[in-house]
Amino acid sequence: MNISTENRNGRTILSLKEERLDAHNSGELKDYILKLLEDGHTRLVIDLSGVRFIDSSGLGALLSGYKNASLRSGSFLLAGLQPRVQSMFELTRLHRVFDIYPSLREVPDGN
Amino acid sequence: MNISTENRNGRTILSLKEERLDAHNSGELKDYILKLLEDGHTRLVIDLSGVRFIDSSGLGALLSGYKNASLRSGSFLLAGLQPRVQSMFELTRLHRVFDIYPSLREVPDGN
Amino acid sequence: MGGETDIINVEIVVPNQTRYLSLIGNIAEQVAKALDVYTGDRDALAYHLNLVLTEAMVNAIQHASPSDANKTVRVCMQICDKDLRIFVYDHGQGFDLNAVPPPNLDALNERGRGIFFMRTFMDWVSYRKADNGNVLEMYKKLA
Amino acid sequence: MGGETDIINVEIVVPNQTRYLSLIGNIAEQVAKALDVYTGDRDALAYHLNLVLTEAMVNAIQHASPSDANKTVRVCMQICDKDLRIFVYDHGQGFDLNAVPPPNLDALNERGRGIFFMRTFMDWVSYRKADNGNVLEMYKKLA
Ligand SMILES: Nc1ncnc2c1ncn2[C@@H]1O[C@H](COP(=O)(O)OP(=O)(O)O)[C@@H](O)[C@H]1O
Ligand SMILES: Nc1ncnc2c1ncn2[C@@H]1O[C@H](COP(=O)(O)OP(=O)(O)O)[C@@H](O)[C@H]1O
Repeated sequence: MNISTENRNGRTILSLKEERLDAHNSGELKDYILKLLEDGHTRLVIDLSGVRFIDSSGLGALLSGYKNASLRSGSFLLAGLQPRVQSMFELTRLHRVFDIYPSLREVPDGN
Repeated sequence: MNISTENRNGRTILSLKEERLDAHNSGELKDYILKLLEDGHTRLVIDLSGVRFIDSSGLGALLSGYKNASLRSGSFLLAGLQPRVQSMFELTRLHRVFDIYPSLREVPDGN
Repeated sequence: MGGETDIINVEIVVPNQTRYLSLIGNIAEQVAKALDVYTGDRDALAYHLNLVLTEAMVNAIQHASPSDANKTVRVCMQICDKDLRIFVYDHGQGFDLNAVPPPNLDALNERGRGIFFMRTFMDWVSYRKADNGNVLEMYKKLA
Repeated sequence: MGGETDIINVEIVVPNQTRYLSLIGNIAEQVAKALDVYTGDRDALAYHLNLVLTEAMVNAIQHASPSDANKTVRVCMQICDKDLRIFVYDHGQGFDLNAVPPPNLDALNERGRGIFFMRTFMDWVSYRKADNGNVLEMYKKLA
């Protein structure tokens, strides 16, 4: 999976460079997030602006990241959801679970 | 077929607003060009910048326009060919027949 | 046009590997975008068909893989006038679709939303024995 | 992966109307883009498969339409490892493909480049009787 990672203002930003977040690459994303958390990066932001399609496995991988970050008293924010991706969160009520920001710019500093 | 027409600097510019120029819409383009020629618009430019796919019928419609414009001592220029469209002209040697300009900007005035 | 019936049939067989999900999903989007009969939002339909096919194919791969090598998944899309049917075949043990409850959306489970999506975006979903295996059928009226 | 053979099969039936050319062509592009086995330029391959399928389908519509209503065109794409085969079926009178000469490219004819494109972009093209009609078969080695 093509992910670019960057540390900025006290947060670790993961930008997904894939059009689809589905059962083909969600396992890899989940493992990648777990590894970051284990390495002590506990303030994560997932930039979904490049993702135009998400399936139930993609939502599952993000939920896994959210739960594991919470266990470590970290934070797990989402940014840049395209409208149809956003509507998948609403349908599953996950928009009430995640902190969702319109874009990376809106994400507050993590320090 | 979605075509926008504009008169500029002594030429009539037809911009094709279709991704494909194929057997489905080439007949319409051919008739459209003939009508313009009959109405006295004999200095035509076809802006192909929006076209990413052309088939043999599309090439045929452009050849029809070229031949009919020549019969009327007019001109028939092409502009803005995408690389793969350009290569179809080269394969059929039609790049030697048509006057082809990289973009509308390069087309000289028609006065 | 006129009194004619528009029939589109697409049948796809691919290795049962998740890397072919995008091919199946993208073909479903192309079909949705070609459906002139559909008066609703064709881009939304494209996403929804992409999604339900992705979910059904993932289930065929993950829950119903036979043990022999060179395994494939077969899916069909049929449009006859305003009736859209999608079939996803598997060769697993099968399961009772009607026994699958709606997911508890407050439980934050990582799994269990696939059939929910199918039921949400299609008019009905069924699962039964067919062709030496099983078939998941999804129907939608293209009103 | 490894010793496995990758098999993809796509079969499409649509009304024999030119407005379905883009659906067929777009599906061909999606298939080309999914062909991991192909080491060449996959975007070029996508254009070429789009083109040869478009040309073959236009011929089936324009030169080989039967008289009955509700007419359809059927096309198949088969990939087996590095062998790509495309089949386009028609129910017309048929013709002798080998008698079609290469076009005179200096003659500025408006027609007659379809088979030329098929022969250019595929490794071989054949046409024969099949299934109560005819089939145009195109083969390409995905080297
Ligand atoms: N094709 C299938 N064969 C066998 N069992 C299936 C099949 N599809 C779905 N199931 C069963 O239905 C359950 C619910 O499926 P789904 O809603 O897609 O969620 P998930 O696959 O994430 O568990 C699966 O966990 C599985 O037990
Ligand atoms: N499926 C077909 N059935 C009958 N004749 C065909 C078929 N395909 C091609 N032909 C014949 O071969 C000729 C050359 O085809 P082609 O190179 O595609 O050019 P065009 O269709 O523009 O004439 C056609 O004019 C037609 O006479």
